Amino acid sequence: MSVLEAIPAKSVEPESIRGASISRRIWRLAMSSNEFRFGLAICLILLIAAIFYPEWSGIDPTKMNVKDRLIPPLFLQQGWTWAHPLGTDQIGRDMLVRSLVGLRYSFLIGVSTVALMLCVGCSLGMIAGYFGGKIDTVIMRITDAQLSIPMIILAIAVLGVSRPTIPAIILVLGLSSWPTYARVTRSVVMTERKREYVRAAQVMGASNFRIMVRLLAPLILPPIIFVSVLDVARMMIFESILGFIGLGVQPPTPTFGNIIADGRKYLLNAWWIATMPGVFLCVTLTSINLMGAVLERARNRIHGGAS
Amino acid sequence: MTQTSPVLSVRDLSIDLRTGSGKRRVLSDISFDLAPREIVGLIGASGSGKTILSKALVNWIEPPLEIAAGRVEYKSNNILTVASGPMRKLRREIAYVGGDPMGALDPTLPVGYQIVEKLQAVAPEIGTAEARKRVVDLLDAVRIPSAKNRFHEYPSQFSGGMMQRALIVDALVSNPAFLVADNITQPLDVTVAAQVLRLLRELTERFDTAVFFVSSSLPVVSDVASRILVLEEGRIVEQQETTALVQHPKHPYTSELMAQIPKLWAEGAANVPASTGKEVVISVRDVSRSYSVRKRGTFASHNTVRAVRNVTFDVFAGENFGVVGESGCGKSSMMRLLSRLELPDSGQVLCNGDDISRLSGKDLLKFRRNFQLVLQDPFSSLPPRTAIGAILEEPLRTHGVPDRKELRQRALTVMDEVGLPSSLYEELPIGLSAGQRQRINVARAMVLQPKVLIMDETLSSLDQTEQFKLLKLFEKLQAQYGLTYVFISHDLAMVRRVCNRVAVMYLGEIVEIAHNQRLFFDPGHPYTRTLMSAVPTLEERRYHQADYLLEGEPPSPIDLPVGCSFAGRCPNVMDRCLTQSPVLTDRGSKDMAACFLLDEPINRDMRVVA
Amino acid sequence: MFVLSFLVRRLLQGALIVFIVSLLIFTLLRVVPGDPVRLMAGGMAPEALIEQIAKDMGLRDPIIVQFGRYMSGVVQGDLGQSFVRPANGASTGGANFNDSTRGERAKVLDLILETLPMTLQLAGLAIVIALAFSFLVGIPGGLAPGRWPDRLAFYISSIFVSLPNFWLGIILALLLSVKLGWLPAIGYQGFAYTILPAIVLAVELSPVLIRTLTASMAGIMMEPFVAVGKVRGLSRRRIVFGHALRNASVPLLNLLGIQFSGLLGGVLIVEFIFDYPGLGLLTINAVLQRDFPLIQGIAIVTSAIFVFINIAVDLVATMIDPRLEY
Amino acid sequence: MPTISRRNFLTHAASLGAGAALLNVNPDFFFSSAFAQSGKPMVFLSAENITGNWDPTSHTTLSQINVQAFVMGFLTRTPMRLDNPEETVYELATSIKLLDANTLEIKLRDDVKFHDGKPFKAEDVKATFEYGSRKDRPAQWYPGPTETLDITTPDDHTVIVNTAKGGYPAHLFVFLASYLPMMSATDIAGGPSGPLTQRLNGTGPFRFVAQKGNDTVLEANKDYFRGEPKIPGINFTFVGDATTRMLSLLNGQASIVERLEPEQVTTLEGNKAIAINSVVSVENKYLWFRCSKPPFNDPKVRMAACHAIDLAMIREVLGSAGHESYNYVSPVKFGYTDLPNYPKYDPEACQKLLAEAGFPKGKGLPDLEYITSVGFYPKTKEYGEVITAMLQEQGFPVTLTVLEPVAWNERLYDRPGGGPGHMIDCGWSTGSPEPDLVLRTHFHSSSKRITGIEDPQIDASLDKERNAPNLEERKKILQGETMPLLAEKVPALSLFTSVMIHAMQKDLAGLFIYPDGTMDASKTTFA
Repeated sequence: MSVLEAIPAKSVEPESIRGASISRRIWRLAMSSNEFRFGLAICLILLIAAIFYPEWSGIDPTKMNVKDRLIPPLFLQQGWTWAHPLGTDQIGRDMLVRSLVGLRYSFLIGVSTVALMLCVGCSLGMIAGYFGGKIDTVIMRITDAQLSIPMIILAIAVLGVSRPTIPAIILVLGLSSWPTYARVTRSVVMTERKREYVRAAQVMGASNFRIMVRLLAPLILPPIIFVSVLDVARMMIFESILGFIGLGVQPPTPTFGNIIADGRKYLLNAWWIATMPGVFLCVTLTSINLMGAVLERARNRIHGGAS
Repeated sequence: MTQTSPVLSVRDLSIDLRTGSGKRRVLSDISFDLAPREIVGLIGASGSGKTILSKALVNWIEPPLEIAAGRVEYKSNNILTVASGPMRKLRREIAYVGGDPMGALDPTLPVGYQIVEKLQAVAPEIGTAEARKRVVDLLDAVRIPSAKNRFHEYPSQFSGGMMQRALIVDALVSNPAFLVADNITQPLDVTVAAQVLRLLRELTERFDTAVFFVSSSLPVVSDVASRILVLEEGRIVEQQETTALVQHPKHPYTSELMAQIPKLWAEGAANVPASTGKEVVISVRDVSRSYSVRKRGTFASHNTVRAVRNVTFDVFAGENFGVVGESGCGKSSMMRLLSRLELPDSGQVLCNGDDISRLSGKDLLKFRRNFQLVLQDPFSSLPPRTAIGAILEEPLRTHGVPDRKELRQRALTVMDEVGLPSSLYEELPIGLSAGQRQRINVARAMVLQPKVLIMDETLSSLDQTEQFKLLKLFEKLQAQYGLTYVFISHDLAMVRRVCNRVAVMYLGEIVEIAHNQRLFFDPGHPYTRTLMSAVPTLEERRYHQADYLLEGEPPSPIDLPVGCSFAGRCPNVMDRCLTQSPVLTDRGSKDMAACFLLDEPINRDMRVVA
Repeated sequence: MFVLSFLVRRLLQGALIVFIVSLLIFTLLRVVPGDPVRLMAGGMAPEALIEQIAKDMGLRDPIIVQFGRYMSGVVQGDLGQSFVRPANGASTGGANFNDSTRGERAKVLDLILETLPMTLQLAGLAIVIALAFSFLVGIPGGLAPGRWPDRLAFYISSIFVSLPNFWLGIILALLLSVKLGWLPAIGYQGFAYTILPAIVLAVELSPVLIRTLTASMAGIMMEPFVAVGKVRGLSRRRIVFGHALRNASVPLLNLLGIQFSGLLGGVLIVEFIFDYPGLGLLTINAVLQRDFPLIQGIAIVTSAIFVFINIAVDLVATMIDPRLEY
Repeated sequence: MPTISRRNFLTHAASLGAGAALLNVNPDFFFSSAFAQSGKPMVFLSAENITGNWDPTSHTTLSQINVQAFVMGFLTRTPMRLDNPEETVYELATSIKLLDANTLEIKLRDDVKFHDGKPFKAEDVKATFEYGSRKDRPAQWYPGPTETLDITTPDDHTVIVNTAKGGYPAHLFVFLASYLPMMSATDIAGGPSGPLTQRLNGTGPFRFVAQKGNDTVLEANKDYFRGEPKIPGINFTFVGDATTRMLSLLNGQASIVERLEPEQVTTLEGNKAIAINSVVSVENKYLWFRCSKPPFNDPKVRMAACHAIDLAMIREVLGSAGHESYNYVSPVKFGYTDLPNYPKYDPEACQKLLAEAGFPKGKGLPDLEYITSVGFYPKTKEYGEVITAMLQEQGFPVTLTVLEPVAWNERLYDRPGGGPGHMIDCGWSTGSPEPDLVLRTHFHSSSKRITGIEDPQIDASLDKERNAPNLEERKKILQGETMPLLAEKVPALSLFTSVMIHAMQKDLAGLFIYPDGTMDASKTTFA
């Protein structure tokens, strides 16, 4: 029992942010943190750059200029030029544009994969945890089975059938990684399910589906989604592993994965090719993470307790 | 007062709570002494600062709380300023037991092991073997059965009462000079609480320990303490010897507190109109329900828990029907059967003549609308992250009210009815007190305008002041809407106050069912008398603990004994009780009890519908 | 008695899971286009020969018949033979023509048993390093939610998760092996060769561990028994290490069990980069060569290991926290 | 008759890439090896894995040929350098004479023993030739099947090869002599599942000890007829990753690594402990058209595609790893000449041809697939991307499929109805000056390995050059007729000649590397 519970907490939050709807209050509280603003700014800059810069600059990310290959980024080594702020790769493509276009594709892959994982994993986990019994046993055994099939085996099976296109890759990555979410969701739902407000909703006449979707989902998903940001990055990296064994996104489409995988060979004398996407990945991820962490903290503060 | 120098003296203690916008004083200028071997009680409503004061006495003030002024002197040291190292040594002499026995120990380690750990932490010179022996002895002394085996069991294997005993052992094992007992009987059943209190008195005498006893219930405190402090909003408004305080409270706040204590036998204790309705709303017919629990450590064998056994009763329109009993007696299962969260294994629950287990679709929804439930726990019964307005609108949405304006209007109306300010519409329940939360619960049930409300321990987590207010609310709502209430409770005093008729459950069976007056003045079952002997009260008891309160807790519903299920704890047990099981016997005017002590039943083989 | 019945129940379930996985993988690998026989026989082999080999190997029977045959072998500990590897274990490539002169093919089980201990050694060391590091970073983070150790843990896990393992592997090999000469890197000639790949794996593993540990530690420190423990006279160190850590280790253990299958993905790349002769290198070569019986065998063995590890994890978890029941 | 005449078939004086011939040890070193062994074995990291079958006639895998070169003996060796391409050194043979157009006489050394102790005799040569010519041997290097040969052994150290029955000239065996490993007659008698497949048995400076996983372990042959090698042995290890190989070299675990990327060369050049050896190889890399299915069954479309590709740009990508080649064989092979009609980068001609073929600006062409591998050749993927972009620029609807080597290999060869995709990337390397190992293998309708081409004109021309009575005549036909005809029909486009780049520890001395990547380590020491 925390001390605060013993006291009728009349105002935990500043008065100024009362009165508005809860989501707006969370947002406002988060916005008041410098960390959040910083993360948001970086994220917006990256987003805007990724959306507009490639077209605006007029540089084709697949256009090669063999003569200008392996130009280093600005100021870092001799031979840099303003024309290619982040240098060029092994066949003379502009790294900045490639990284930004790669960001688009990788982000697409990462986010859709995680979305797919969340959809499949959380719904199965919720059904298993909510109904329990035989349904639970069946779903969890499927989950265990899926969990124990290494991703790579699934990848060659599925990506072998179709050419490795982006949707196919999303499918493979998403389908091979949902069990973790199913497990987490199940365990949370199992504890939440026993709480009295679920019982109250049943007495109100709410159907099971309604309880799962309207009552439990909004409650358990935010922390899970917060954790899944790490997976967005992991999926981007996994995509590069697929590229590594020839099952990644086919050239010339740039993704972080295949830029890193191709640039690996040049790490010794053109380190920036393999490193730049990593830096972008790290910055993107950290900014999203930063926002996520602040939002989560704000959410917990508004909701007044640990999740 | 006492001539000996005090063990503990508190002088001008003030404590602040630091909030986002500044400081708020939560305790001001507290001064009192605690003499050796004295038991001092502290009483106050929730939010008065009781817990903060008791924590201050053991130097457990953490941010956002901070000491503003004053001293807590123990052996002429101000313990509030002792560094953490020496303080740990002092903890040998300063002990604390809280009101949350189940959370107080690490769930992953055996109870005995943890008590030994504590003993050795405060008294490193004691060897492990000796410490173990001491702990086992003490566990034995607090009447934990087969203490040696229990030593190796985990907190989750202990019941609440057992755990509280173990914690008392934990506190007393180092032979402390004084003990702070903060609300220790709060979560316990009356009989168990009474046992624990009896134990506490015995032990502190044996160990010469002074006790600072904190509770929100004056009857409980007066049962134990020789002197009582009354705390109101962070200030001690009165302190007197117990008997003097009970008879002549000086401060108006004390008088107010005493006025709110429900009476059992005194004049005006029951505040119920005679049951007038003749129309049966709910009819429970020979209902049984058992659960199958997998035996731990076995491959496929199961235990059957018989939670409800052949229960039969009727509830009439407009009446207040009570179901009382201790934890595990099956009243919660009964609630689930009544509200159709579960279906009975055998028997029927009829609502207006329809078997509710056959309902589906629209009929079921209609039944739900008329038949609402208010749950026990004000915290877990509300979805933690939904605004109050949305919580109240949700049942309406479920029942197909789509219009946003209408939703909002109805939510605000019902909020007004239960006494919630409309400014709370957009708020989360998190900052609210238990009383406010229960109002939301009531409002959520009322928003569908039901005919029957089942109150599952709705008031048990509230302090008396709040209980008092909510009961008023219930009366008002009943008058306004002609509601029928079913109160499921362990609190006899509350039942005495509001119910027309009461059923007493023990181990899944109804052992007695009677009108209010008959039950309290002429109970037909020894268990009913046991319950009454344990109720904390300021009145002269009709049934004394010495006669009726035996040690022990109800047997597990897994291995039901043959014969009368109460035989193990019955002061009047006879040979016959161990082999035969008594049935409900009519005692006239639809009152019945199941005991061989009663006269030979009139209709022995006929179960009578009450 | 409890342990015994637990094991019996879980092992039966585990056997079922391995069976399902086998069926899934078996079917999946047979719907992949690209004739395994052509891979086996080499591109230059004539069609008639390919049909002949396929028939001899029973690859033209219905899948269910093939599966039955395969499983009856598996039960007897026979995971079949590699398509392309000779008995001496060399990994092969090129346009090898399957004529009657082929050397004896390697047994899948032998190949796996040869490499598995190496990988277990690598994975074990990686887990030890990852745990040590996560404890070092995660516990202070969990004890001070919102303050700098927490942020440090947060940034470290953010950075670690964006490091691709093959990038990190090369950088570390360059730095620690080539430049500084502290550790050997490529191949395997002794335990020291395990350290560098294990570090890379540990870096991959630790972000999730750090995050889980920080969160569960912070959660446990909010539990009443922690606060009460102090009042009961327990020292902070005792509370943190004797109680909080013990409780926090349950989610961590579960996570480790789940992470195992993710670990295989990392092992694959890391072993390839460092030419470490373990199961990962075997797998990646099998995948690169489309050596289906070997892939299948590895998948079944790893899923079995996964199942066993999770049974062990659950058993340990129930021993730590008796409230858990599986 | 002269033995092998000094032919100056290479007038081309190409400039070599950076560091080339740094370690050009004169191959004439096979004498005197009185130095003591320096203690440690040489560790060679191979970019390609070996097959599971030790029978030398069972495969065409380069890495295994490299292993064989350490263990097996050859009748002759041809160092094949740009500056002296026709140089030939006798090894197991002491002389090779053309007695007439269809008869070849080979004299052998008499002091050579196999590693299993059997003395090397004429019977072994006869058995090797007859076995290797069998139709069912996958590595079809021999000019004709066994029935077309007549081999006699007048004494233990003389072999007479008569090709009269086959109708092709006997001089074809001259080039092959430097490429065919000599097997023991006893092993061959053991049949195709006998000892041949189990282990290597040769007359070379190193003997095969064991295969341990990816390591092939060789040890010095004490009885080597030119003296015991100075290093105690060789560890031949497959390491698939270029970066890993280089790291291994840098930290001193490897003695020598192969197939360096040009950028790695740049890095290593600055390193004092490492030496680089580049050698223009016998291998050309090609873009093969699937000539048996549309649209590339039309020579016009093929030619249009060739005109779309700027070879200079590709060499730019390759840097020091690629060498100019305007022919279908490497400049170090017999018959090479810069063909005047070799297709050049010419967008206008490309568009014209496309229009003539009925696909103006590429309109109407089906979606084309260009298959390449992530393979062990430097820059394969990169120049694949460049070629794709160049073809797309001219309107070819090409997509690039990058596959890992095995999947690529599975799709490589022609099959009934044409191989997968429309174009595929592949290199072809044979450690002999013999041009037919490329030309006949790929473009004659009896073989048509990858392209699937069946063209009577090309067949006739290939038969004609093969049947030329002597080498001078043959060269004339090759350069004047066959090769120009191929450049006109373009069943494939030869992109460049590979430059083999090896990097090794500087203290590793006395190693000779042949243009096909095989090595002679019999005089190697660690300085």
